[in-house]
Amino acid sequence: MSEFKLDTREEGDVVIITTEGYLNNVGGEKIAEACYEKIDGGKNKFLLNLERSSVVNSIGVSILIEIIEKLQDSDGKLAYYNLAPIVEKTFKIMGLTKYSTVYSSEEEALAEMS
Amino acid sequence: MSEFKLDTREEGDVVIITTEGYLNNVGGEKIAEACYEKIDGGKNKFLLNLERSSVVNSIGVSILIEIIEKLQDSDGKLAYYNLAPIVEKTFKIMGLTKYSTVYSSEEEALAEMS
Amino acid sequence: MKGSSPVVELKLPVLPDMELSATKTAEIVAKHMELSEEKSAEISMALIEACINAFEHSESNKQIEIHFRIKGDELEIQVTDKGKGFDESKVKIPKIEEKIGSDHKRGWGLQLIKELMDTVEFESSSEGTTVTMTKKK
Amino acid sequence: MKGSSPVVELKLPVLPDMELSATKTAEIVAKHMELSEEKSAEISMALIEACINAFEHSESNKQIEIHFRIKGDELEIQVTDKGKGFDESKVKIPKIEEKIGSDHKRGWGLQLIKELMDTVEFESSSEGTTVTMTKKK
Ligand SMILES: Nc1ncnc2c1ncn2[C@@H]1O[C@H](COP(=O)(O)OP(=O)(O)O)[C@@H](O)[C@H]1O
Ligand SMILES: Nc1ncnc2c1ncn2[C@@H]1O[C@H](COP(=O)(O)OP(=O)(O)O)[C@@H](O)[C@H]1O
Repeated sequence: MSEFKLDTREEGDVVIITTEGYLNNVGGEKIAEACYEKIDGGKNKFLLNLERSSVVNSIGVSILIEIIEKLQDSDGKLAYYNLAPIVEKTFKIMGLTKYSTVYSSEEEALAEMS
Repeated sequence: MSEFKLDTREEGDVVIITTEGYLNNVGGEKIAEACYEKIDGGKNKFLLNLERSSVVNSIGVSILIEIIEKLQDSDGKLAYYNLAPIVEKTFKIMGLTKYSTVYSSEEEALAEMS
Repeated sequence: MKGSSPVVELKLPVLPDMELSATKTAEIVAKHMELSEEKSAEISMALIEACINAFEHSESNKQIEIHFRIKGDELEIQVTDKGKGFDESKVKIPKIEEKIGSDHKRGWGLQLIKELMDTVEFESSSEGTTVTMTKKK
Repeated sequence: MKGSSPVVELKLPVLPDMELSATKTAEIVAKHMELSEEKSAEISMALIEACINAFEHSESNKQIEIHFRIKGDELEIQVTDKGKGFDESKVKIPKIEEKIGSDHKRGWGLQLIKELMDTVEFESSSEGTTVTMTKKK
């Protein structure tokens, strides 16, 4: 079990955050921090690659709701790809899929978001 | 935790076996089976890529000693690369490194074995 | 183990990410029972939430206890804490519409457990709480 | 958990790969203690061997018990089985030179445990065996 890590890059006006590790409160806070920094810099489109975060908990995921809320101020978007089936199911149960979008690949996501 | 899997391919006269999963008795038997089939077909150089088998037990590893023994009949070689540090340490403690070789990459291994 | 029903017992202290030692155990048990990967992942997610509640809401530094019981083609999991207890019937069902704009984003654990498992029961008093959940093959 | 020494307890039945639920727990405890990844991996390997022995040689279908105790900067792990016991001093040190050509390739578990841990002690009777092993930070 390694520490939660993330890597941030930009494709056009979309910020892509690739995570690794357990998406718990610590992981959620790290994602939020990375997003808020970019939001302060004027960005409002975020795409999370959660391929290597196949284990999550509800506290970590509820921090994503905070990001969704924050992005409403600037008409922004949050989206995901490479979700483990259980992560997608969790997002559905919690209703995140009403306010953010699950894509099946980076290409598809970038095509729709840009 | 997924099943132990392996994939076999040939580079020149070297048989490369890439494994995935816990190298216990079941995993060891699968490797031995794959080797013995190739030995029967006349091969005697085997290279194991253990990158995705970072967890082993002594029963699994002792089956590799069987393969080493079998290869002595045909003056063959057993070698490994991409070993997790604890796997390399285990091979050292058990003495496998006296009868088989640990390489740091596929390239290095193929250059020396061919 | 033929004929008997295997039991796994864990007593875990409150350490960060300790719930992952429970999910690893659940995975191994689920695999032994030949549950699908989907069901195995659902069990692990529900178990994470039950453990977090036991660790967090129990307001007690005692260990939590987890029992896995293989009952034929059904897996029963019990998570017990020695915390202050709660009345499950009084917990509000969370809605994302209400969470957005609210200061309280959390409160999803019980909902997830109920959605992901086949049956869920709560036994709670001022002495502690036991959540019993089951999943069929 | 300040001031107290956290204890983790596992009771595991004989199911395939059940030792991996113990190593996952060991990893989480080692991480909490801030042990190096190297030491954590050594602990897990030794624990796998101790569990396999407990499962296998105990010739008993009862559960095995594992205790993890964090004692300051030392981790103590005990693996207990209710098997028939053995005399550790009579176990031959394995040598690969002798294994090659022999029918008995196994017999490496105790050797690995001793090499990988800081201290190892055996307590064994006809009622069962407890292996106590420690590793310092
Ligand atoms: N084991 C428990 N002991 C005491 N209270 C609990 C326990 N589990 C849940 N609760 C109560 O139920 C509420 C809802 O729990 P849950 O749905 O898991 O969300 P969260 O833990 O994020 O608040 C908690 O806020 C707590 O008041
Ligand atoms: N927990 C145990 N109960 C009874 N006998 C044991 C136990 N652990 C080890 N032994 C004995 O010690 C021998 C050596 O064990 P070990 O070094 O782990 O190798 P292996 O298990 O492969 O034989 C075993 O063959 C067994 O006779």
